[in-house]
Amino acid sequence: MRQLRYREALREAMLEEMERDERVFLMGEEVGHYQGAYKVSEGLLDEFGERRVVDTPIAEAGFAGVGIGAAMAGLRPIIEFMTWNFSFVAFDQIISNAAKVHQMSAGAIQVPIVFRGPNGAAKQVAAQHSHSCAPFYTNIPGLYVIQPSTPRDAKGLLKSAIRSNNPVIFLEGETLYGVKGEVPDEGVEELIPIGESRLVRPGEDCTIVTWGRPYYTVLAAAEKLSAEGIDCEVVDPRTLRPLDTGLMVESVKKTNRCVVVHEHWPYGGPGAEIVDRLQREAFDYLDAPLERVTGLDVPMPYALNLEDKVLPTEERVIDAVKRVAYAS
Amino acid sequence: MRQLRYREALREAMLEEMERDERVFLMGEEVGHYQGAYKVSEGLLDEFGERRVVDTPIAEAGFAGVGIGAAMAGLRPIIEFMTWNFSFVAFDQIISNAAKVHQMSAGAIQVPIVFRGPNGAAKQVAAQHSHSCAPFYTNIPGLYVIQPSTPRDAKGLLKSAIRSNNPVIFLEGETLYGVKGEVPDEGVEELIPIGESRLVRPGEDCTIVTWGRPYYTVLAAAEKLSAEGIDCEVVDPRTLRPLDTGLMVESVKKTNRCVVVHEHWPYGGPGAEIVDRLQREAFDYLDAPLERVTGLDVPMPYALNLEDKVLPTEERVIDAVKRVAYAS
Amino acid sequence: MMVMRRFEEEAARNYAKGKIGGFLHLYIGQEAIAVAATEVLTEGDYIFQTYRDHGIALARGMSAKAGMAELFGKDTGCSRGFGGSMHFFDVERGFLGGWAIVGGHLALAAGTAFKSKYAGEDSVTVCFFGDGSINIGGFHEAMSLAGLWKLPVVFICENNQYAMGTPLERTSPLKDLSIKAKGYGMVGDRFDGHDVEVVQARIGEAVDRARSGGGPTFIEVLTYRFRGHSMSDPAKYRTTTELEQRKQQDPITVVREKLIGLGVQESALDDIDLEVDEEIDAAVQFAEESEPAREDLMMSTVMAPEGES
Amino acid sequence: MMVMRRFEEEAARNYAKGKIGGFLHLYIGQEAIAVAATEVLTEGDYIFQTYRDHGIALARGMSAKAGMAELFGKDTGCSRGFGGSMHFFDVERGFLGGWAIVGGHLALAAGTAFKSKYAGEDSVTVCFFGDGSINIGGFHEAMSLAGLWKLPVVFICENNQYAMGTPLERTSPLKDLSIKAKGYGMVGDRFDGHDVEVVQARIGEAVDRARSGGGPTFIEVLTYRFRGHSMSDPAKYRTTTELEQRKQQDPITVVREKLIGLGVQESALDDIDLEVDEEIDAAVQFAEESEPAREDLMMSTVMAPEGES
Ligand SMILES: Cc1ncc(C[n+]2csc(CCOP(=O)(O)OP(=O)(O)O)c2C)c(N)n1
Ligand SMILES: Cc1ncc(C[n+]2csc(CCOP(=O)(O)OP(=O)(O)O)c2C)c(N)n1
Ligand SMILES: [Mg+2]
Ligand SMILES: [Mg+2]
Repeated sequence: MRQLRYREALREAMLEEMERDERVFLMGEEVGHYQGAYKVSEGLLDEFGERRVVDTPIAEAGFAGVGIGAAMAGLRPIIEFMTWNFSFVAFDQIISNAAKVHQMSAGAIQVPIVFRGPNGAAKQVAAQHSHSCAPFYTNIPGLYVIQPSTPRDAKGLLKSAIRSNNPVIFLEGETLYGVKGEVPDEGVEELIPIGESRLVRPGEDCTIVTWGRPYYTVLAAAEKLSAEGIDCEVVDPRTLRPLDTGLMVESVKKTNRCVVVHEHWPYGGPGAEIVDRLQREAFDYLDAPLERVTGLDVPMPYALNLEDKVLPTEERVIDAVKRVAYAS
Repeated sequence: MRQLRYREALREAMLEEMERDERVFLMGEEVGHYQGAYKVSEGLLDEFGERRVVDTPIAEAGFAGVGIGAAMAGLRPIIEFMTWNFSFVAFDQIISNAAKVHQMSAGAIQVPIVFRGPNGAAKQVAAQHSHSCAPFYTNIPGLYVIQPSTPRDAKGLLKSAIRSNNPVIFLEGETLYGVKGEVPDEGVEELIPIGESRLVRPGEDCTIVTWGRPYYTVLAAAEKLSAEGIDCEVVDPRTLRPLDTGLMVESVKKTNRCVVVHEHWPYGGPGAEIVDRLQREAFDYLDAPLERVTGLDVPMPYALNLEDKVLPTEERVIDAVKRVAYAS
Repeated sequence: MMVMRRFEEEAARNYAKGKIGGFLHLYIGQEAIAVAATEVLTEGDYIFQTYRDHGIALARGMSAKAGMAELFGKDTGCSRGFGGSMHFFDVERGFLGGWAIVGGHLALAAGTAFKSKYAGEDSVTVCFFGDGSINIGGFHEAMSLAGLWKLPVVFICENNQYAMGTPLERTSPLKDLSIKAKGYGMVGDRFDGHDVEVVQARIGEAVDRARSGGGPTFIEVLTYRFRGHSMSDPAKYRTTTELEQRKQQDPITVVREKLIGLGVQESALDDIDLEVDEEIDAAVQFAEESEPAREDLMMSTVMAPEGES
Repeated sequence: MMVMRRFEEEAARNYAKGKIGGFLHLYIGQEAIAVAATEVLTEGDYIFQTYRDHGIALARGMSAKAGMAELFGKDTGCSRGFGGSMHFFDVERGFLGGWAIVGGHLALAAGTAFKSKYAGEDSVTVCFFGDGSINIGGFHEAMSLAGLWKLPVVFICENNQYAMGTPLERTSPLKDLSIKAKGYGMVGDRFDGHDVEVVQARIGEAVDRARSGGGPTFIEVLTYRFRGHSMSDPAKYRTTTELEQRKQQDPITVVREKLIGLGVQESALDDIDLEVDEEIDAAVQFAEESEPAREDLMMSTVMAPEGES
């Protein structure tokens, strides 16, 4: 298989789906002439022209709404938020309109739309620009929420998202755009189903559930733990809503221990939801409480020494695994 | 003690605090001349005049922001959202500005502001008007989130919220406004501390944690269960952020079982957070998995027969308690 | 217009009886606008409205039965009991709702207009909203994008003088709202809304402009609602004198007098009234007798089915 | 102006060296506006700016040391390392930030102006933002409320022709943005921003109007940024010819030539340059040597302490 960057994988997904389906278009700030603030849409304007790669003014609520309206009328928009931080001004459009109209119209109207862009902390972009948004969007019925960790998942899931007949929240990672990984060769089409988790690393002693940026932190920690004789099994949900707990439950039934590692703030969100489900679905198998390693419960400070402390670290993952591993 | 309605208790809290502190003012749609969409501010315009009871145009992001700016400059605004559904257009103001500026300015700026209004389903107001917003706001560091169930808590907590030097999200219930309950007599000032849960009903067999509208559903269910010989202990967190798990943990250590009952959608939020903490803080005492009874994971339909199914019912609470009570 | 009027009068009665729940916002007094607007639209055009949506839905051809059953929360309703009064839908006729967040649907309307342009179709979108909606961000962003991209959409502000209990002079320093069009590089228009013929001509101009590629228009129509904001509003904020004065310009009386002036027999008009009465009675009976909204549909319409579409 | 210019040139160098992280948006080319605006303000007035905030902070009297240390993420910085480039604060001087969500701070500025009115003070708020901010809801709602309530605030749109890579003509059908003022019942003004004296006079008028109860003003100042949007932007979307032409109107050259025209010795100006160089060098050294941002402060500033205030 080829090695592609996460950014390139996303770009290919859009390119292929736009070639395949005339109804698909990309809209957002700087997606066209500027080639994307993070270059995810590089070259797409040249390929498809201004009709299908639409630069917008800074008006997230407006162009999110335009996308929803266009989707209601049969198009299949991809709406890029330059970052997910800016989705907050469009929050009402997503929760009140995109997620609701299918049911409000008793199924008469569909909203096949993808909202995508980088999510979570980048590097030192401070409090207003470092939001990890999964807790907000996963709470809302009517939406799918996807947060891929690898280039392959990014491509395969974005393609599925674009083909979905439902509104999809697609959370990328700015710090992941440069990450390289295997992606099926050109001509080999892979659609990764929405709502299926993936076994990343088999192991016997402790389950770690993780996704997004901390995925790599966890893999590194797992290596170190393995050297110390603690063999971790890693599961990536990939889709956060709907949440597929099948693999996680199986894994916990085997390891009897679990740590959930995520970037978002600790209160609620997918992190707590996973704990809630696992303690119910695998209650009799747990030898230790479920632990979580999360972004600290603070606004993100600018200074690098503090940012490094706020984000989940290898050290914190290792400590948590040891806590649950030695418990009971 | 007097009997007051929840609505009147809130009104008294605002009245007393506005009399006490000239910096406090009330701003929102229809709060003045119309006497409040739900009459919570009835009479306040007559009492304090247009300077301190400010009717606004429909522009939630705008007047939320005006409130935040005024608070930064030393005033103590109470911002009424006609309902919390409309806070979504002001979401960015709350998360990016109100919750952040204290830390972004390294403590130099405070934002003493209260955002309040009715939250959750009323009766048949359908999908866009029935949001239970605690999951969104509890995730955010920099905010307090309060959701009082009784008139007494409503008054005592709103007074504390107004005196707080921090931004407070104050979630009321439209269907609770008419509920009567004991409130300290005139002249007896009660400030209920933010961040303290309350033991509502002592019991031995099962703990139920609940707040807001389902509080009353739970109390009714507890009576019925008691007749069947299952004695429930009920704890109301009152403040959802910060969450005081002290009483809950104590209770679970005694009953070894717990059901969390709330109106908000199931995924994440305070419901999952409480489960997450209890399974960690009381792991060795649990004889059954923690259960949750929640609003169903669907947009709220208009039809009454369906709405009744979506909201937590006595029946679902009773079933859940029996499930955990007979377990193990 | 008679259908709308009797439909809503009957709805109000059934609301009082507890047959209808939630919020119920009546369009009584504003009917001329809906009639005129639908008159100039063709198949394939799109319409968006606020929660005050019964009038336009009926004008566009929705049956009184489907409307009334919706209010009753029944499976035979236009939204099968899921939307209620505020969320009527009739997708076949291009009536895309019934929206309850002030300012929230304007961008959607720009979106269907975007689709028309994208697909090279000559369909037009008409979007209604109230005078209370002009200060909110949703208004501004939709107007900005439509103006910039010259989308085939007509924004119609039904200025009925009040946003709930707040008269316009307490929410806008401008008397003439159509001035706002200039800030968006858009054509603006402003006129009285009680005479169907006038409204039809003026909205027609804007629709023609949109259809022929001339871009969007912002229209302010001066009108008045005879009832409170919703059923729970006694409308104490206005005087009975004001209300009585406005009722002199009841669009239905205006048409009736015009028709009589043109030589139509009063008895012919009375016959129409009778027919309408029967239609509405039948609608109520239909609503009463229909099956309630379905739980299985509630679960199956959270997400749309996947697969080719 | 020289302090601003050298401060930012030095910041750019230290960014390249990795001493400064995150986003760094330079104000180079626009300095005349900050100088002029602060000239007409007094103690007790409030200032808000976007993320492009170094210039105004320095103009208002913040020391280069506090600014540079902030960029370095140090405890001695103006926001003690918590804000970084985009979130400078200097509360004592009424500089209330440094905001990074487009359109998000305009309502805050209306809020401090509301406070001035509420408290019967004659302080004025000045709020800056870019040409890219005019389409967003936050702009509209703040303008609407300020216009309606006649708040003592001056909204200054620094039209530097681009929002990131997007030239104004692709985001606005209007050339003259000040037309928008009309839609808010507000006074509008528009002028060139490279000559301090002109800018000072015109902003001064607006500030006086606000201070004396005459309500808000919307000002469009025509300017240009010589650098990319932020450090990561090579600014390929504009021609070098355009850039060179604009540099002819470098506000610093304009002042320099004016002063020389007025008889000031070139050597005196050179002396000032040297002093500035020293000041900036000292600031960098100070930043380098300062203690990093504090973890305990991170935990203790999430919530403000309770108790009387
Ligand atoms: C964002 C938002 N804020 C507040 C409300 C509550 N609300 C519903 S209708 C209304 C008044 C609207 O008045 P107007 O736009 O004039 O329309 P009209 O009801 O007169 O037709 C208000 C405040 C809402 N639905 N959405
Ligand atoms: C709501 C929002 N959307 C997008 C962005 C990303 N962004 C930051 S600055 C900028 C361009 C702003 O241009 P302009 O307002 O002209 O100000 P300038 O940078 O030219 O000073 C954009 C799109 C943002 N910060 N906030
Ligand atoms: Mg109105
Ligand atoms: Mg600009």
